[in-house]
Amino acid sequence: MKFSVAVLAPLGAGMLFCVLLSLATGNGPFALMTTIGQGAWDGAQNAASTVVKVTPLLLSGLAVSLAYHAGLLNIGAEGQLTLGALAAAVVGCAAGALPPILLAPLTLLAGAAVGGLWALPAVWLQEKRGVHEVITCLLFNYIAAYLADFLAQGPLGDGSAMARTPLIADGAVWPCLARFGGVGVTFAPFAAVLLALLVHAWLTRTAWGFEMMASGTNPFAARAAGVPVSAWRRRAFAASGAIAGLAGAFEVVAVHHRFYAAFSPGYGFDGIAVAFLAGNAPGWLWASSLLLASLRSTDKWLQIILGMSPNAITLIEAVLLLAVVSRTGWERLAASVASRISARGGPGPDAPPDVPSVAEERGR
Amino acid sequence: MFEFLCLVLGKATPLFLAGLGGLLSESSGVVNFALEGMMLFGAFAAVWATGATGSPWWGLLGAIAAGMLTGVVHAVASLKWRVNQIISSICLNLLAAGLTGMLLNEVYGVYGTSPSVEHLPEVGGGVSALTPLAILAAAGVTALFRRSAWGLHIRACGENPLAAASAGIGVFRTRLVAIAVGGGLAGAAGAFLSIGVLSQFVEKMTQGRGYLAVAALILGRWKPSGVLAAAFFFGLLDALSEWMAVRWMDLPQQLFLAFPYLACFAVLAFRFGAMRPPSALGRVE
Amino acid sequence: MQDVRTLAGGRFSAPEPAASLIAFKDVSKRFGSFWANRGVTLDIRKGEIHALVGENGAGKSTLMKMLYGHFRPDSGRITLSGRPAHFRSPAEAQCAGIGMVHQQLLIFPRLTALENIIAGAEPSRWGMVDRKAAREKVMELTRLFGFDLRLDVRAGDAPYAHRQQIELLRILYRDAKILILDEPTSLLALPEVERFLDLLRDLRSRGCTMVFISHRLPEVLAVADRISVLRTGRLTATFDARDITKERLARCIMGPGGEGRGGVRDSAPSEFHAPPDRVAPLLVCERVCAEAVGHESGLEDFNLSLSEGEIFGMGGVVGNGQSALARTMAGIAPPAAGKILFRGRDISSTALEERLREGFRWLPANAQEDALLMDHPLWWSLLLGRERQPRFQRFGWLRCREILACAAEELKTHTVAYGSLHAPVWALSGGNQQKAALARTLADSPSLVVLEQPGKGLDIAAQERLRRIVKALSREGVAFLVLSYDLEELIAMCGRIGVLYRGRLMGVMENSRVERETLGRWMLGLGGTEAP
Amino acid sequence: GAPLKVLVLTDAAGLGDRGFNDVCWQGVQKAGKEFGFQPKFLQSREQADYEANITLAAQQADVVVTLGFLFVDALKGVASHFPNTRFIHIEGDVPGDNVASYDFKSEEGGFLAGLIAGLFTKSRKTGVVSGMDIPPVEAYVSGFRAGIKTAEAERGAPIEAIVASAGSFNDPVKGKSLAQALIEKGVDVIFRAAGNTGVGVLDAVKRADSVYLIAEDLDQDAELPGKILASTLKRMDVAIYDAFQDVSQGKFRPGHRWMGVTEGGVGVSDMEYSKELFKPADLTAIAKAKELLKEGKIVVPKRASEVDAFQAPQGL
Ligand SMILES: Nc1ncnc2c1ncn2[C@@H]1O[C@H](COP(=O)(O)OP(=O)(O)OP(=O)(O)O)[C@@H](O)[C@H]1O
Ligand SMILES: Nc1ncnc2c1ncn2[C@@H]1O[C@H](COP(=O)(O)OP(=O)(O)OP(=O)(O)O)[C@@H](O)[C@H]1O
Ligand SMILES: [Mg+2]
Ligand SMILES: [Mg+2]
Repeated sequence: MKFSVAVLAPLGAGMLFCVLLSLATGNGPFALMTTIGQGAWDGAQNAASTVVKVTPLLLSGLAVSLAYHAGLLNIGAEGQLTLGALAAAVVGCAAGALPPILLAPLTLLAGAAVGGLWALPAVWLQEKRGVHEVITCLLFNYIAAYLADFLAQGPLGDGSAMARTPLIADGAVWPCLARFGGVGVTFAPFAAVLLALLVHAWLTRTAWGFEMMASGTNPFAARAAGVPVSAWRRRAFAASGAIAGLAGAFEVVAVHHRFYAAFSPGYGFDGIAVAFLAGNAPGWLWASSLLLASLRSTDKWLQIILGMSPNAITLIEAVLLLAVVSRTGWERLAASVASRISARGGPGPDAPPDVPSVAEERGR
Repeated sequence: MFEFLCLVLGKATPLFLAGLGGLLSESSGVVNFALEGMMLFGAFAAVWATGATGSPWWGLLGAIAAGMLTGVVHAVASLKWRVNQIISSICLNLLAAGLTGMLLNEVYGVYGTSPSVEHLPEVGGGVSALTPLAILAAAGVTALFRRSAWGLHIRACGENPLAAASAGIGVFRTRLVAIAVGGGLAGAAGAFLSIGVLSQFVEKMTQGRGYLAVAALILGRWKPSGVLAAAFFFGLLDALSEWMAVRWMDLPQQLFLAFPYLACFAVLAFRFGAMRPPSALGRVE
Repeated sequence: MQDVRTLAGGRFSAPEPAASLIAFKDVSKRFGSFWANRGVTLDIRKGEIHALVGENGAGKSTLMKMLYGHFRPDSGRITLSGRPAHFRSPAEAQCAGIGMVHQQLLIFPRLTALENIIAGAEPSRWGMVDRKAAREKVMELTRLFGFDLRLDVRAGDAPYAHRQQIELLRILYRDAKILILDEPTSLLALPEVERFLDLLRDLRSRGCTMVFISHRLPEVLAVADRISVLRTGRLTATFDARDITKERLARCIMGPGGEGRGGVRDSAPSEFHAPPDRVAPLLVCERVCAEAVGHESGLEDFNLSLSEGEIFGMGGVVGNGQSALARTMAGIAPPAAGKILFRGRDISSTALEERLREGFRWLPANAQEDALLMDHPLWWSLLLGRERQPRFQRFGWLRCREILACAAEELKTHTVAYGSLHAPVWALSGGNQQKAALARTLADSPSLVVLEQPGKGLDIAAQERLRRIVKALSREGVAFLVLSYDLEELIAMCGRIGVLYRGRLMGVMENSRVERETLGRWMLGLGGTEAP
Repeated sequence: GAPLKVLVLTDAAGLGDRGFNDVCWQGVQKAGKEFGFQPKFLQSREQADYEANITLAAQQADVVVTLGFLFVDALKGVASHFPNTRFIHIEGDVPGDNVASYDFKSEEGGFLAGLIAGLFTKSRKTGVVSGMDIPPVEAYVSGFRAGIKTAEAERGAPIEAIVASAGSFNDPVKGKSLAQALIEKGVDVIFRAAGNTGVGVLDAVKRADSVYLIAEDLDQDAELPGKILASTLKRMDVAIYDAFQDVSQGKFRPGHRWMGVTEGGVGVSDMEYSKELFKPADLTAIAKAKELLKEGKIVVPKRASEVDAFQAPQGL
């Protein structure tokens, strides 16, 4: 009963909302739902464009959730991702003479390294000066955006008026596994999923992952038991930055083939939603990023077919997300409805409480 | 000098209004990243209510109401429905961006920019009448925390909700009201942008100021005076960067745009004490 | 006794029991498939002190939490003065005049002690807290009960034992007429316990009704009017306190088959391993100074020498430097001055990790927060800090089967009652949490173990078992430094006993020549000669 | 036959940008009314979508209009795969038999704005508030500087031109405070090239005495009569309308075209409300400059780096 409520209630609420919205916008009741489904998954081309979107969302989600397990909130993924992408583009272009077998990993490595480095000041300030990592990350997001803009326009630019770097060498470009219409699918999304699963296994199955999660949940107890807590925080944050940088690098080698200033519409921030949507379990990031990617890639269909404005689509996205994440809300609603119904049959004095109290679940 | 001070004051006002709003919420133990959305709703509601009634003061009230409503949604979602507080915030920010844009289309039939409305009066030196009110509000929040029973209840909920419940404090109600009032302050911050500085609404006009307010809140170590100081610090850096930008033209503009953040980082790296968030921040029960 | 009844019941020569105030009728509570309480029928009379005793995990706290509105019973009824009392929240219970001191203290760490006490019931005028009035009332209470509590200190910085006083004051401040006290004395030293019991009697004379949960039978017998025993969730018996002896009560708590398990002091002083004079000591502190922890004293010119296999007890009243000593020894905070020699090597400035490698272990006073991972599976807490050991991992990959087997083994040694190794720690009863923390601390043949308040919340059998385990380990050469506020616990466990006062070692005494009076005077800072 | 299916693609800025996208959309709508089709628009939310969205649009529509230089790379890749679809692209050169692309010489508009500002300013200090440093804005600013240089030559006195960037097209609050900083510095004519950020610039000008504004992209003189000296014009709407006219007459003309003052693609408003603020000599100079631009006698620098080399025309 519990499981079905958890899954069905948000789904039902989402559908109800979609029906209402379709009717409100003057379409048939199921127009919105079918369009969302079609836009994201109907036909190879749509499915491909959804899948391609998974990469940056999933990797930034992974970055956020990894840091989260060490007790840190990385809202600087956006900056790390931007600079990681820039670094990958620069290396992919400057080291173009290298054989592909060296060049391809080198570009990714450059992205990861720069992303990781960009994350370090936050955790350093946190340790040495007690500055909350969120502040430093926010500052560094802005600094990264302007720095990337400056570099891509000036010293590292391709000489055009646009803020972009030259194309990377062919050897650094990831080949398409298949092309569907205008969409080429590379190995990148699959690599991202693989990485997330690896991180999941590492976190839950290895001694190091255990130490990191322990440092995140109770730093004092972990330290007193001999876990090098501050080292783990540093490592986790650097790794988180590196993964965000990798997300940027993947976008360069697999999608854009060069760096454009402001190419990211906020993947780093979306990463927070992706991570928390999956309950910060890296093993489930594929699902949350797929959900977000579906909503994102269906947006063109909603605009063309239903004539919805991009703002309406943002609204739908927000409400659907809220519906999906308020699982407990639906469960409680269902439980209270159920108890109402059973109460009609005559309440016994020893009837179990309809809703578990707050303390009951936590039971301290 | 006086003018510069007024300028800084103007830049700091929305930050500390929203920051105080966030403080109310976070002191009660609920993470509030939704300040951006609350401000945006406030900015729109201010313009709409001003247009509908003809008086910017009604507009201000409208903004406060919109912010409070957003706060109520955040409280219910994160406390009753147990949505992660960060997720709930993100959803609200998305919601605000989408809904205000959509309302702009629906209500005014335009994209991007609303028609002009009456703006709040100025009290001299280019300072909006809302600024002294905001300072009053800050004093009010400080007094609230220091002296009032309700302030004590809020802090108790933020320190240990279970203990608060066991001490007979209605945790949900206290938090709900704190978040709603905080939302009202953030809404007023939005109104400051749309009918204080400007006299119309522009899509996404908050441009990350809500996040900066969160930063001011953290930098101010979750204390009213700290939030004020941090907001002034940000305002000062911002004003300074503009002052420099129109003087040293040969340097790249990005340097000036990044200057406030660089300078803030430099200051933090130089000296800063330990932070202390409310003990139960983010914990529902 | 007679006059108490007089006050409570208003009947002079009535042989029949006073009116029942709180009645539990057939109350059950289930967590998952586990019955924490099963068919408990109990009534608590107006104006009595009703003690609730039982082994760890017997369901005492759960029963009381149901009364206080934390949980709702799955079945059965609770009535208060004949009216149903199924409170939805503690707030409702408070309105009905009930107050509770929780076993796991519920404080607001960053509010001051005063604010902790008054929050939720503050005197206010126009919505503003009248701090002066509140302070006066609290001061009066502290004076009345002889608490030494600083009201302007943040509760999170206050010594752990003071937090218990804060909680107690919180309900006294509210003039609760029904007090539920869940192990309120677990961190009080003997003189404080005496005072506390007087306080309870005093409250009784003022018409309060109390439920008193404790594992210390002498104090239960000294103060209670009636005693109820819970075992595995069921109420087994209710006695009149006058009719029962300590031995019988202990037997009743442990149930059939528990007779041999002790409950009485069994350790003759001769059992203690005497420090061999010729062997070089394991650990030597030379003029060690340490900084204060929170609002407790630091250490000043502290000298101590500990040899292998020795159990050294350190007593003292709360706030006199025990935390600083424990932290300095464990390596959490390096000493501000002086030297610590381990096997002749200066380790004053070596890192915590290295000390742990040398076999140092530490059980913090507040084990729930400082040693356990409360929100995570039980096995996490047992593995913590040991995950790199070859038997628990291979090439970094955790060997889950070994880990779970070993955890189960250790929990069994310490007789921890738990549902599943995968259930979170907070689902354990308070005493079982303490046992779990002990299980990890004592594992892996350590060389030096610092135990802070090891007996906190343990039932008599568990305390006895702990003593036996500690002694067995000491025979294998493990040195112990036991810090406790409970002098009796120290005397039962330790070979030598010292007393800390304001960060100074007042003196050291052999267990065989223990003089309780002298120790007591040392605790108050009187007399004393610093022993080597 | 059946009405044309037309899809207009904008970048992430979308409609309501008070400039580029809005002007283009006006042109499309006008053409739609005239030639009987219902245009739809599709706003892309991220750069990664451009290629997919153009592909989809090309599959769905007969004519695809892409707005902005950000589409250039993507369109280059897609256009050749859809030989039967016509593409109209604004800003940037996209080769192909089915692509008509237009580039506007913003710098010429900027030049006129600079000249007007330079001739008008009393304090001999002028300012520009720009949104982001994207190519059309860079062209505007470079042109403005060239115009100022010309005015300097005309007046025989140095004139300052201070450029401040808001770093965003959607931050009117920042736009206002930048404008105020400029006013504080003594600037009395401000040229803006800032989209919605410009809303704040207008507000600052409105609330300040004897400070004037030059607006961008479309004729906005009537918004604050007398305080807006002039608006530069970029007739993307005309270009798009013309292109649709070609399509509807069955003679689509692919290829890349530069639209400047000569072609009637760029210009400046009639200064209806501000004429009387100028000396007659200045007005003639402005008219002369337009003439010279039309005849191609003045080549205005497009990039910032070329401004220094610009030689001001003599004797306007
Ligand atoms: N958010 C708050 N608003 C108002 N008063 C507060 C707040 N938080 C704490 N207080 C009270 O104010 C007093 C001082 O606060 P606090 O101890 O945090 O300051 P501090 O010790 O000077 O700061 P720090 O140690 O961070 O430098 C405390 O007694 C505390 O109860
Ligand atoms: N919230 C909960 N969820 C699951 N099991 C629980 C919960 N709370 C208590 N239990 C289980 O119920 C049993 C009784 O716990 P309780 O805390 O009442 O014991 P207790 O008698 O107070 O023991 P102690 O003397 O150790 O404090 C324990 O076995 C415990 O594991
Ligand atoms: Mg302090
Ligand atoms: Mg208990």
